[in-house]
Amino acid sequence: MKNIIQKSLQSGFVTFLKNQKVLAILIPLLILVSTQSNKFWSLYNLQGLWVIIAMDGIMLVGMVMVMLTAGLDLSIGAIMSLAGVICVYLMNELGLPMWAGILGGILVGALGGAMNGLFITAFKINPFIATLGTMITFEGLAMTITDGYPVVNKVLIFSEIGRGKLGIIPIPAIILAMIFTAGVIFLHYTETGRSIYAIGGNEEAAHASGIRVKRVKFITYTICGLTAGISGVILASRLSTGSPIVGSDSALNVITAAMLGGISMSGGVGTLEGAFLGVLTMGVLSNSFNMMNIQAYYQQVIKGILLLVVIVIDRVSANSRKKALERTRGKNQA
Amino acid sequence: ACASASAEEPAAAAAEGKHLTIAYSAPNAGWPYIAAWIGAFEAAAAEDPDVDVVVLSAEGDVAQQAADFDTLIAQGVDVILVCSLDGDAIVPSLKAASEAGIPVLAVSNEPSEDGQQYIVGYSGPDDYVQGKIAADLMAKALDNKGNIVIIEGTPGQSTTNLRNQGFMDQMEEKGYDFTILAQQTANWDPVQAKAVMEDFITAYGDQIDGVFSQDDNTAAAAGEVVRDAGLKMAIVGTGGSKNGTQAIRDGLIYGTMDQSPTTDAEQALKFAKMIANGEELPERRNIIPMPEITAENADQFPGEW
Amino acid sequence: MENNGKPILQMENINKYFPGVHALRGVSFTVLPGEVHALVGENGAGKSTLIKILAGIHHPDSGQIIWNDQPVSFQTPFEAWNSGIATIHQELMVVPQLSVAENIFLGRLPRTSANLIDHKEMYRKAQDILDHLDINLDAHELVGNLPIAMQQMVEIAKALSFDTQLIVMDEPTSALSQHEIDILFDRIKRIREQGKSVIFITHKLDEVFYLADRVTVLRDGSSVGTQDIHELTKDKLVRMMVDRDIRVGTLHAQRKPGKKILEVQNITIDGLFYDISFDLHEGEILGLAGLVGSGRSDVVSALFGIRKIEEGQILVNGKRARFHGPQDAIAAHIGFVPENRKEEGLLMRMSVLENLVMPSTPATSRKGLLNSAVESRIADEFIEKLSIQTPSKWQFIGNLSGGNQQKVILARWLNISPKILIIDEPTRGIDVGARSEIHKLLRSYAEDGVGIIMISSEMEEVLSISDRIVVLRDGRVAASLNSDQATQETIVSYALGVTK
Amino acid sequence: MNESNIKKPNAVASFFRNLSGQTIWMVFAVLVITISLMEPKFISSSNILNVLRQVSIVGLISLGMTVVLIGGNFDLSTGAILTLAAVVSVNIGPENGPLTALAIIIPLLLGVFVGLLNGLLVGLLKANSIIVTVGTQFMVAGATLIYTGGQHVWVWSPTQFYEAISGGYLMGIPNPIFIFLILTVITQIILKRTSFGRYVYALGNNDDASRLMGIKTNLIRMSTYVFSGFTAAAAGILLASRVKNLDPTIGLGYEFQALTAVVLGGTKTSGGEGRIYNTLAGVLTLGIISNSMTLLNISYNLQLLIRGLILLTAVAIDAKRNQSVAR
Ligand SMILES: Nc1ncnc2c1ncn2[C@@H]1O[C@H](COP(=O)(O)OP(=O)(O)OP(=O)(O)O)[C@@H](O)[C@H]1O
Ligand SMILES: Nc1ncnc2c1ncn2[C@@H]1O[C@H](COP(=O)(O)OP(=O)(O)OP(=O)(O)O)[C@@H](O)[C@H]1O
Ligand SMILES: [Mg+2]
Ligand SMILES: [Mg+2]
Repeated sequence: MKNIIQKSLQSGFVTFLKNQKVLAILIPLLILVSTQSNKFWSLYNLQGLWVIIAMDGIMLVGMVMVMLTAGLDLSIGAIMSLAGVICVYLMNELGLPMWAGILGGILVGALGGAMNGLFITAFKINPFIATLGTMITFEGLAMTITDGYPVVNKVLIFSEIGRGKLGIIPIPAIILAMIFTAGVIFLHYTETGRSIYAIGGNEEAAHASGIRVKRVKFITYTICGLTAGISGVILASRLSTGSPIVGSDSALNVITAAMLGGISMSGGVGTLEGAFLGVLTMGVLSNSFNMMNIQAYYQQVIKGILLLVVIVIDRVSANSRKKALERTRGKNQA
Repeated sequence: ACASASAEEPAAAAAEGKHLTIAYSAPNAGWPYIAAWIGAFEAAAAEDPDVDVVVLSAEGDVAQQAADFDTLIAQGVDVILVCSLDGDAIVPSLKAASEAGIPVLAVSNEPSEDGQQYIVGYSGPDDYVQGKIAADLMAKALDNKGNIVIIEGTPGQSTTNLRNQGFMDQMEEKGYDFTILAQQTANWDPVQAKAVMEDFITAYGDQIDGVFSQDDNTAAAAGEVVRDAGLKMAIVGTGGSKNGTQAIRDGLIYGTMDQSPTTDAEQALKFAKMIANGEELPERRNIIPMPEITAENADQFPGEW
Repeated sequence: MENNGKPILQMENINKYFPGVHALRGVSFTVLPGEVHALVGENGAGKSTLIKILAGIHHPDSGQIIWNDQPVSFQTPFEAWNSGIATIHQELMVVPQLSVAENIFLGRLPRTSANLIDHKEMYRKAQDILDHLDINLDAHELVGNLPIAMQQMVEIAKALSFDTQLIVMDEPTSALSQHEIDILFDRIKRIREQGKSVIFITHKLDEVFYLADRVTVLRDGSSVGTQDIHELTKDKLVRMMVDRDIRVGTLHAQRKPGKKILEVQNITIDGLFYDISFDLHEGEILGLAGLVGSGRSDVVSALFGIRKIEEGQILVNGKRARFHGPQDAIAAHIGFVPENRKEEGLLMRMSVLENLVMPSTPATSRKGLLNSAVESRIADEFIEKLSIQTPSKWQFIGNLSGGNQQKVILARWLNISPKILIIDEPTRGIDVGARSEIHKLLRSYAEDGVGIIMISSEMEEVLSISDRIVVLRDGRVAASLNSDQATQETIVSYALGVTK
Repeated sequence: MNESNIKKPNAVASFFRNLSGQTIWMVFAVLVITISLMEPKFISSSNILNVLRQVSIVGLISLGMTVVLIGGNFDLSTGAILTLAAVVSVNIGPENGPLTALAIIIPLLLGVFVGLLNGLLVGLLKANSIIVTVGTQFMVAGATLIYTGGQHVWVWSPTQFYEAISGGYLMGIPNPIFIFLILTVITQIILKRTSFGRYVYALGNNDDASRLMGIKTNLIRMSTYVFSGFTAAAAGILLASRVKNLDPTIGLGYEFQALTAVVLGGTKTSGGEGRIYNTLAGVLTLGIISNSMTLLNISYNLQLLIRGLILLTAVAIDAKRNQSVAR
């Protein structure tokens, strides 16, 4: 297994890096922040940074799958808070053991995702509007369960998931590494994974080729909910609280990061590895802004400009690539 | 190793009475009170050449505030002032700071009980008390009894929850004879507040005697709706903002209570320096004065934000 | 043909309704083992619908399918493939973002023992299949980077790679050039020898007579009958299909071509084509012949202002034309029917009317306001004139058959009163009836003075209606022939560059 | 249902038949009847006017959003544009005639300018519109905060005219309703009766084909964004006039409300399809949901649940009804 990953990483690694336009932001940014702040590379900061990246990164795995089918999931933020609330609720209000709470939270996430999948496949509702609807519903559920008040966790050890470390590596980052690896293998090396690309590339063709489109889509939404559930549990552990109002920006953040990393909204294009660079960049971006003490208002403007810069770079290089591809005729004679 | 190194630094710095770095973790720099607070804080700090300030805004995101804390701990600042988005969710961050040896002073918004052990103390207004003051104002205006509607802030936020609780508790303690007809959210948005007030009037008409709107802007907005409907109600806001005090002078609302970001920020900065220099705070909870404002004294309160 | 009498497939009394259309009216037909069964009929006759039902894409409203003596009802294409029916659909069904190999093995990728996909094995096997079929392609290539013809070959490779008893092909040759068609036919014959069956849909009657053992004719959603190929002649078959006489033959100019309206002088776009020159006269039909990929489409795209020429010049009516985009070409009364109907021609979710009047909107509207009365009249007129079959002019064009869609697109340009009409593959996927109508139409517009440039990959079509023929090879003009000099052999030899 | 959305000639008679074919209007009607039975005050004329006035701000954004969506793009920057326009309008201080004029014209110009920027970036770069407009959203929202220093802006004594924009009446009907409905009709005319509108649909259907028919696709796309920027700015002015005292983040998130209304009205996020009157129904449906919940004093938690379920039900019905139509 390790072998496979290593080889695939090696073989395509250079081309992979060449294709990542977001590096045009990430690398200068890293250089800049290194010169401006001596604390950026401190272990403590990196640990904190990776925890933040982990929570978006875990959800990214699910979101990328959904986006590759030309779908979208706006409800992950709501699923996060619902999962966190349920997880803490099970442990503290019902006094269930920790594993039950964690499992409960994650299951709720998967269930929420499955509900999205159901609406989108069985009722053929546009993913955008379906997940908007479930988003509101899940928020309402979380609020109803908690009556608007955060549920506080009393189980001390539970906090270790979000705040603990294995050696110097934060546990959320380890969870991320596992889920990310599983995601990469799933997308590259399983029939369902490849079907996800096929569906996003040409749904009609995928269907006509005997791919069970609905089933695959259902699976992707369920996975997406599952990853949001995991992130929700980690956040709850990190905050030691199940709050019904967290995650409102998560969906847009994760989607933006995925797109920065080369995932196309129209499906079929991009890789999880690339998308991960997107999340990495977003995380480094706000962290280094903070390290450099840039005022919040200006942060927003700079973020906006940088987003547009990536788009410009991406388009310019895509255009020249297309031209190069097109103009092959006559070259061998000339 | 790194963490402990940065933890030792501030102590050394404080001992030599040298440069101080005081950090403020804001819930959202886009909120006017917080923006005014930051302005006052930076202005006050600018007068002291020995103080540097770092301000981080969580943009309304709980997870971001936790991340901001990590950043501040990594930077090894001397003191952290925190206005938490969520009094419960902030606790682990407080714990982390305290473990890193960085003293934290909660400002403007208090952490929950579990968090108390990790902070040096609290400085600022008190949402719960504001709820109580609002109930008192309402009682004054309505002669202790009447039908009331409540326009809440964003549901789930501790400010909303505390102001609600304070109001209800005071009602009970003082035995005010209020009937709560309805309670709806306006998410701190005056546009939504207007819509909610219009709908309240449709539903209850002149049965309504009083409106508790949980901030001044929504209170003023509700006041305009009531005026335009040709009705008369006692409207109580919260915050003492420019808009609120003006609305009192214009007769749109009955009263509010002052919450001065300048007083708040200056007191916070003063305490922060004291903490850095190892001095004791006067109290554990240092609530800034929150005088009631009504038509009688509105002229003395121009409002700051 | 050994006919052991026992059919492997029976479709009985199939009925299918679409909104406003009774697409199949009790169609029955059978396929015997080891036969090539041609399915023919005019555009909209219901051929594709019938095989989509067989492939599990559509579900019949009534009727029965018996496959290998078992009644079946395929709910999804997955079930159909699994039961041993491989289908190549009329529309390209490839995933552009995936590699050739992945497209070939879509839905049944080779696995390792750990049940993970074995990429190495997949590419090896795919390359084998391609090489075996004489298709010069790298299995790693992304399908989206291939020309249409190659994409179609990928689909064919995919269907052939299945070990199935029945392969269904819906107009597989419409995007292929002769070389690839030869490969395909050779394969089909071998499949037949192995005792497997093929259902073959085409509008090219030569192919029917070359390949088929039996022919079933559909007309207006009903089956007209099934006949042994030996009992049929071309005329008889055509009459079965259209129930009226159709003159298939050459249509050359009645009048002398008028003045030059278009002069193309040494135009070049590096990498696409070089030093192309030719003239077009009023009332003339100029055929552009060549192999697939010889650059014909690129040349006309430059004439229409889609691409900017790098060298040389284009004169319209003796004046140098500088087109910055199609709008300038249209303003110069040039019309353009693109080769990929779906991608470049159709506004799928808009009505027949809107699709028809779109480019003439600036002319019919006043101060930006639409003139619906005039537009209605135009739409009615062209629906009538080109006998476009549609329930109403408000129907989504996406619901029309391919031939009727093509007629709407043609009408779109006829309505701007073109002086020059450029048509890339005018009758791709269009039935004999409609094809001869379109040919007649082109000729009659030429008689009215319109200059027409027509690209076609079908020699017969080029020869039968062109007045002059320019042959391209590898982006350069290989020959310019008058129609009386041109024969199939001369064109092919110029196109291939074989000197005689 | 499978006919194109062009308006047929002689429309008055078929107008209502047409409406009954639109799921969202049916959902709307069912909701109206149900709510009226539960709370008779709901159908009082004053409440109806209230609802209309309350939806007019989101409604205005929805108009532009519909046009952009039909053209095959998204505009997520409208909330930020609205905020900028509102803040600038109030900050100009419309306390006399000329200032009032400026307080209306400058915000509209700003909206148009941001729309132009969006259109340029999306069109020329052929970039995904979501990410582009999220980018401009960040920029505009950040710029608004910098401009105000994060502080409230207000105007104490605006001119009567400025107040009247949202506070006044015309023939007994509040002005915002007039503004919203008139712009709705104008948008409808633009979409259905002008060549520009037709090109917008064409663009959303098939960009390449449109270009090959001589349509200047970049120009059309840019115009849709300009229109959207304009309506968002108009909504901002309406909002500013309604509260006259705003914090600099007031309108962020309005774009999602508008988007919900538009998609609820059946406009396809993939472009090429949509009707302005259905957007109107979407806007009204969301409006009466929150209005009736307040009237019935249903708790916010439950409101969320109910709103989500109504939304899902409505689109599920719509999807089912559309299923017979070919893809
Ligand atoms: N999905 C659909 N929805 C509505 N009508 C359809 C649909 N598919 C096909 N039709 C109609 O059914 C009829 C049969 O179409 P079909 O595609 O089977 O014809 P065909 O014989 O394959 O024609 P062609 O030779 O042009 O491919 C036509 O009138 C067509 O308009
Ligand atoms: N041999 C080739 N090598 C590289 N690219 C090719 C080749 N053939 C075709 N292409 C690409 O495919 C496109 C199709 O070529 P073009 O349409 O100009 O040829 P054509 O003669 O019109 O063939 P067709 O009959 O497919 O339309 C070209 O734009 C070119 O980029
Ligand atoms: Mg067909
Ligand atoms: Mg071509």
